[in-house]
Amino acid sequence: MIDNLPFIACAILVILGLYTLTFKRNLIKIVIGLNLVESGVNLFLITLGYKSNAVAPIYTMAAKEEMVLPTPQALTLTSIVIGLATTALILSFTILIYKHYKTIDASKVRRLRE
Amino acid sequence: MILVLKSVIGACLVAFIGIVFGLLYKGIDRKLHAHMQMRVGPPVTQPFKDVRKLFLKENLVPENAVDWVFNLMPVISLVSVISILLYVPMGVDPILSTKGDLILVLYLLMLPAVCMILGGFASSSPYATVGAQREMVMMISYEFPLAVTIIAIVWRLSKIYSASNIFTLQFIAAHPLWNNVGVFGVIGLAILLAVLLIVTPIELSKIPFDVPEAETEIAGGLLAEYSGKNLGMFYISDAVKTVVMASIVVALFFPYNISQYFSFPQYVDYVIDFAFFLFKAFVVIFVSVTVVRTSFARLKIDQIAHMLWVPVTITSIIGLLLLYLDTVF
Amino acid sequence: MIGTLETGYGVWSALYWLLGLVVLFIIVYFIYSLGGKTVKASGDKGKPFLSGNEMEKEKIHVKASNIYWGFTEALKSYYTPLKGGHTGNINDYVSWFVVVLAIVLILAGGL
Amino acid sequence: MMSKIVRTITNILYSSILIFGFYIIMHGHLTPGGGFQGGAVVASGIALVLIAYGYDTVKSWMKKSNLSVLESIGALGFIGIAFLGIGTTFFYNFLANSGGLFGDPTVIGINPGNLDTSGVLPLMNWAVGLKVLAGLGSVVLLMAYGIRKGDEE
Amino acid sequence: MTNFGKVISVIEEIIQILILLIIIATAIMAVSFKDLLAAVISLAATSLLLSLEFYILQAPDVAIAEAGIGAALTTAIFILAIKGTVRREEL
Amino acid sequence: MMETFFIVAVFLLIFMIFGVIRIILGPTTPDRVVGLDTINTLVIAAMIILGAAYNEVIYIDVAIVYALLSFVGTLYIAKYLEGGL
Amino acid sequence: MRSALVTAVMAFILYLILTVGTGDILFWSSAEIVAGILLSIVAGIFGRKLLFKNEDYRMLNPKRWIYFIAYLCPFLVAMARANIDVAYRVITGRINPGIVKISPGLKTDLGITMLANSITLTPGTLSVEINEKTNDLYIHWINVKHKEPNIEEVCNGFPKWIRRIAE
Amino acid sequence: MMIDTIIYIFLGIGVFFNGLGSFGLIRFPDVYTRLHAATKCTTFGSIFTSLGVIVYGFYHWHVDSASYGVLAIHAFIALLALVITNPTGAHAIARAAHRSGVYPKRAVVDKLREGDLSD
Amino acid sequence: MINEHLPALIIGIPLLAAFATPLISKINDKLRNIFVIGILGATLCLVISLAFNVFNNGIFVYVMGAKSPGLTLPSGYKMPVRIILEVDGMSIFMAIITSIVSLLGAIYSWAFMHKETGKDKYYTLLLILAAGMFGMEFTGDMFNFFVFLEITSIAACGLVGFRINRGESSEAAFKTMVMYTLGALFVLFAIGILYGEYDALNIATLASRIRYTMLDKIALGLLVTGLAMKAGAVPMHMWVPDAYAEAPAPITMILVANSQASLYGLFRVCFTLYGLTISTYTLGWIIIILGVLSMFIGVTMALIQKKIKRLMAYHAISQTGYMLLGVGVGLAVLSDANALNTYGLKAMEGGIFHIMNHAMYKGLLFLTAGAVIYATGKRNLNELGGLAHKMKFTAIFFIIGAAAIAGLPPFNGFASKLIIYESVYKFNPMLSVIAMLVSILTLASFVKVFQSAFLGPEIIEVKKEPKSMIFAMLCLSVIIIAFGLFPDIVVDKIVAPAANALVNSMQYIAAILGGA
Amino acid sequence: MRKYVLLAALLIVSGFMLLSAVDMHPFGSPDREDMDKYFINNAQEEVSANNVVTSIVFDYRGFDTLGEATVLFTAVVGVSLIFRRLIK
Repeated sequence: MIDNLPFIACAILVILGLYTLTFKRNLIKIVIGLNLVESGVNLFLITLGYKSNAVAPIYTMAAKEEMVLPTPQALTLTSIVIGLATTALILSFTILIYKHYKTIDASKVRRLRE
Repeated sequence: MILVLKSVIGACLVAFIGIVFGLLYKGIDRKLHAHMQMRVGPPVTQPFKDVRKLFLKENLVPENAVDWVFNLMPVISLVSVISILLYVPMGVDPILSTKGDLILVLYLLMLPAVCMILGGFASSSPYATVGAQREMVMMISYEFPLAVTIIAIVWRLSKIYSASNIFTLQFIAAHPLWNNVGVFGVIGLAILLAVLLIVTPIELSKIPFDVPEAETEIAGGLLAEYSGKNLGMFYISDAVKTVVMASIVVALFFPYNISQYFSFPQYVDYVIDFAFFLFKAFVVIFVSVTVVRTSFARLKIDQIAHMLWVPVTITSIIGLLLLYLDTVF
Repeated sequence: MIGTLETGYGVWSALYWLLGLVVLFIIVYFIYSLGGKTVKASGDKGKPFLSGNEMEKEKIHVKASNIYWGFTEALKSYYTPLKGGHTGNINDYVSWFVVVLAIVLILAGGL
Repeated sequence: MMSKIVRTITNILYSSILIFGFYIIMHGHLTPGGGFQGGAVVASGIALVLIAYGYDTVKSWMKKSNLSVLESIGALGFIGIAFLGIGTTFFYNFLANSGGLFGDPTVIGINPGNLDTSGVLPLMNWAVGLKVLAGLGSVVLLMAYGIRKGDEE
Repeated sequence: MTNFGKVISVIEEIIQILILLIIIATAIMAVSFKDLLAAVISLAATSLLLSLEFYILQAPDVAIAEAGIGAALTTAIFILAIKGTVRREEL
Repeated sequence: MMETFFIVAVFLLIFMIFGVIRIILGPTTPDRVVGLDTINTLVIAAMIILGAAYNEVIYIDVAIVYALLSFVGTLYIAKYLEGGL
Repeated sequence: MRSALVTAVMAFILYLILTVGTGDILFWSSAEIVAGILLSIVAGIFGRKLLFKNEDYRMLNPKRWIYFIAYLCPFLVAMARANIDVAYRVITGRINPGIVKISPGLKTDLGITMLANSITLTPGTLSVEINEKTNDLYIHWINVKHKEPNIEEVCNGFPKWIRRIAE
Repeated sequence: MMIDTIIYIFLGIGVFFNGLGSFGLIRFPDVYTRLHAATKCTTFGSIFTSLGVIVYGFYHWHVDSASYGVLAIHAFIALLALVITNPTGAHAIARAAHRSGVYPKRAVVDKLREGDLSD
Repeated sequence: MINEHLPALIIGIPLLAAFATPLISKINDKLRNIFVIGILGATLCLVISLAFNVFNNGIFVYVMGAKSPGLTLPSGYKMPVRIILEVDGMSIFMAIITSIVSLLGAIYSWAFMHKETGKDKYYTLLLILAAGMFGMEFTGDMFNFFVFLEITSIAACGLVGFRINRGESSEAAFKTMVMYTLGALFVLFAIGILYGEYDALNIATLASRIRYTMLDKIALGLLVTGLAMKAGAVPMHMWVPDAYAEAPAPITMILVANSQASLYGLFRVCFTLYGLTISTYTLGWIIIILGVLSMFIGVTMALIQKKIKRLMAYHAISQTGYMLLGVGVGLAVLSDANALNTYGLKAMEGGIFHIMNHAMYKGLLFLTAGAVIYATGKRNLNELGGLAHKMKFTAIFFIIGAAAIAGLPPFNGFASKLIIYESVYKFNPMLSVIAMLVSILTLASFVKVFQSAFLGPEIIEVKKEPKSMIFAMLCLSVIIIAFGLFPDIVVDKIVAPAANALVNSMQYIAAILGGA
Repeated sequence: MRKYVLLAALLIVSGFMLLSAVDMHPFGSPDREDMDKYFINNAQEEVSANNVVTSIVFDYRGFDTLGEATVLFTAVVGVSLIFRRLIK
């Protein structure tokens, strides 16, 4: 019934993130955009592994036999932690930029050009 | 092992030939130039005398100059320019024909110019610096048409032959392209020849392209601070460069020899070929240096850059396209 | 032969060139040493003058941004948009990425 | 420093979060969770204390350098366990089904599971958990420190 | 049985559609708010519902990770960063 | 029994939309935080319900984690609004 | 030291609740208990500075816990009643809000916290602010009857219960 | 069957109060009143939905298998966490709102604003 | 015994050392420096012994966590399930570059970073960066590749932002981080697509299964763009000058190698993953166009720069163009066996040889720039002058590096450029012409740097350059000259196997799937 | 001008993204699952862990996890590098 709606939602999330990255000038907004792209990709990975009428790939008191694919979950775990690490580092840089420039407007934070 | 011996002897020989004939051509050039301007002019041996005089003088190093660069550059310039003659056919096969090719020659041609530029910069005089940077700009500018010309010829050759040494000047000289192309090809080759003939005086920084040394504006330009034997070295290397340039043009476009029409013994053939080569080189120099410098006034540097980047480049690309069309039809 | 690089259509051997270079260097250095001796100039002899006035040391040195004036002047119409393109704005960086992504997707997608 | 109510609730929650995080790490091979998740939970506990009591109080309780040492130890432990398997291959699970600590074979099929199974996985879980809790905790602490420094200047 | 299973699967799909719609709505809000704090709140809501979505897609491992990291730590880090910089977008 | 749990979950999700609307409309930031808090609570309820619906005890752990940790996020925002930190 | 031990015991109880049903020793397996003891000790060491910061162990008295469980009954009743009240207000929109101040006279942190949370959990009242020194609560009341209310009106006699539980 | 009815009732109450809270979130005029509706009613509702689950779990513990009991216990812990954290969060929000200068609308009295609290 | 674990050790030992570095630097600074240099030196030895192994015995496969290192397929199963490290000629070629560069960077840092704070973190990140690059080069698994891509990204960005007292530094780090992360996320998206289609993550398995559907094309586009961005291809190059100019000099040198590692990823994707199934003509042209644009725009932008390291960074872009050009030509004619044998393979050899040369001379140039900045404290060329009076060694090293990058004989740059010119012209003569033009523009801009920084009157105070810096530069100079004098040996022994490894993707697949 | 080009590019990219979403195998029924079947069937025997995801994370793909731990370590080191004190 819902066909590939979850996949489409992932694509929309990625596109939203890209839109933020291209059109929003605030640095923290840019980081938010990155987070959105990352959420989209994570959701994409998990959605890939889903099987209808299946249970989580854990042999602890599961009721049904069928299991969803475990690999994407392992990949997404990695990806989530990587995303957090990236976000932490990049936000630290934002704080530092604000200390030096007194602004976080991308059109003003450009001493490096040409 | 033979090749090692050959290169050692060849180097000596080439040094002799290059210096002597370079200076000789310079003298002839000046004489003819004077005649065209209805003057008597200096004797043909005048360059030799100039060099001797320069060598007698003391070699002055300016106060601010970086002395080790300043003194090293003239020597390297002359050495590198003479070494090109090892790879260039002068009527006979080049000495290191199997050890280097056309691209190498192009890059080696850059070396003396770079040495001159560095020498100019190293002398720490604003005049010299301005002159040197002009030379550099000219080098940048003529590279494009020059590269187009050379690659076009080789590419056209590679469409005909599939040898493994197409890029060596020996091969190019042995397989003149004029014989193997159609109408478009001939026109294209003619255009490329014209481009090369324009590039030659620029490469040699002769009038009207002598902005680096413009006596009137910047007092001799990049050689302003040079004197004595250093200047003499540059003088000689300039002369040798003339020979090299001419011989490249000859090898690319007029590789024909006349010895095959006679039936002399082989060593006589060598002499005849060499003499004919000298003649061809003289013609090239006469056309592209003497005549041009007599008939035009000096251009501004941005004019030169613009001319080379736009019209000459487009012309050379047209030549390339014509050569390409030649393979299609 | 060691040191000979075959490129398929050309050839290059640094060692022989170097050999020739050494020989030539000996010859040329011999010629060079025939000349007069080298003197480090002092006083007025070794200084550049501008219209008869001595120049300051800083002014002698031509600044890097002034060099190649002729070249940039001749190619002004090329350089102006190029410099304008490098805005240093992070949005533009990403924008270029997106544009290239679009083009590559079209080309690779075989449309 | 937040209000007294928040602080009191933090007091209660902190040890719960701690033990719950440990539970998640410990049961990584049986239930959902594992080193990362449990570490993140414990690190959130540290973040909770930080927000409730303010930077200075937290700093007087735990040093950042201790956290970084803990993180190094966790990382070293993880890669060290991986290296221990190098008799066979890197990352070889040398304890699984061996009978010793964590070496019990698990029952095949659906079962609640036994804590003492699955070889090096619990050890790795612990190493990673230690690393993650120290790492994320020190990230939060460092950022709190970083934005403070601006105030001092 | 089939009828029963069908009802459940339909309901599951409805749940998913709802969650995805809310995710996209909150994501759009996170992009469009000028107030960065509101944007971060929306982002927190996004990651919260993402966690629920993971939960429904039978990935409890990932859901825990997303809950722990997305709800608590990412929000905390973002708030700290906003504290270290400015709150309004245009400044 | 199972479909009842699912239907309850659907209702909870529909109620979440109100929270989202509050986040959109909220004239002040505290309003938005209230919206977030509501969604938090509803999500936890939904997680518990769905855990029962899937008959999986292990899923409830997610709800516990969420219940413990959503608090932290809320506190951070509140602290920021207070002006402290 | 004592605080660490007590915290560890509490953590151990929580751990046991979490891992119920894993084995045969009552509900637990031996491995779980060993792991639980170890982890609880660690949690106790790390959590000791918070939970029993003031070395206040009066909550260890089981009587208080019985009181606490007993307290839940009136609390839930009050909560349900208040919820219905709020339901009425949500539907009709008839509100009369305001922030009032009460002085419950509770001394311990735990007590005041419990009271505040009870008040907050009871719809209609919401503790906004607390005076750190006097433990006065400022309460947002959705239906203000008097501007200076007495404690009974706002919090249904919770303080009495709490005094028994936590003080 | 009895148990089923009880669960249905619990779930019904829970859904009703959750809906009420969410509805109040839209309907009320300012932050504090919304907090009343949103946090309290949803907490109350969630308590009942969770109670439904707990009852379900305990009942099936007897009937089916032990895993249901674990389900109930874990749901209970989640509920406990919810009940502990939610009012505290509400308090924190209210306090933050008041400190950040959002005052109750249509308030008949605001003791805090006129009050003597300054720390 | 140790031989069969070499790839894992090469990645594992630097990582182990990186985790231990914060602890060791609590003891003593000097001990820490020796430790780091020793670890990197040991890694270099391991890489060399692995290189001999690979050149003699072919592709080296290492299965992580299996019952034996060579057990790629689980028994009775047709596909690998574990992470496999697969080292072929190209991988080991890149690894050699990485290990040399990181070792010399660490040596150079000893004196260069002497007065800075936070050195323990600096060295930790340096080791992690090196390990991450090894991982990228050795791995045979797409997701693993992504993970290592992120490791290098984060470590590199942390190092770019090392100078926290300079606002520009943070700015550059921020920009770089955003770009890196975005590129990596798209790579991850592509990996997701591939996984969803073929349920495999191993490169060889994927390569044997790819059918070239629409989804594969999209994945290809995402992978190519993301990796080309990280390699610094125009017009996605703008982060390059920012990052390279602001990082400390030895880091910049390693960053060059890092960009090349992602270039390796690009080639791996194009050749091994997709090379078998599709006609790569279009793909080849995309890469060639990216390369030509990079070459030309990079060098023309470099010509007008005023900051010394920024100028060199633009040259790094331009030189990357050469590699893309050379390998792109090989890719474009991959399905045409005749053309491949006559000039395609040669062009690829040129491009790959250029990777190594570029790492060496660009590293040398960045080190000299670092020495200049160290000695004078100034970055702007307009404020420099007359350094050749005092800093003779640096000046000579600079001349060597500049001559090499400009392709003057007899240095190594000339050899690789010569191969590129003389094979690419056969594909399209204009490519060769542009390459030659770019070469002379490079020369021009380096003449400019030499003039304004080193020549001229002495106008500023300089410090003497310390010994460890000179030693690192000397090593690079020796390598440059040696490669320039004996290019044929390098090409035959190292470069040709690498090119062949790229072309023969069947071998790569067969090493895992066993003669599939 | 810039805006329109950019919007066009974004549209193209989003078109391809949506295309990839539509082209992907139908939601809930993966095309092939041989690798994952291996994990599901053999994880309990080989690793003796009930949680298949954990056995993948720490055993089959343990190297990824090492990388991930390294990423986190790197980020923490990076953050502490940023917020270090400049004067000793």
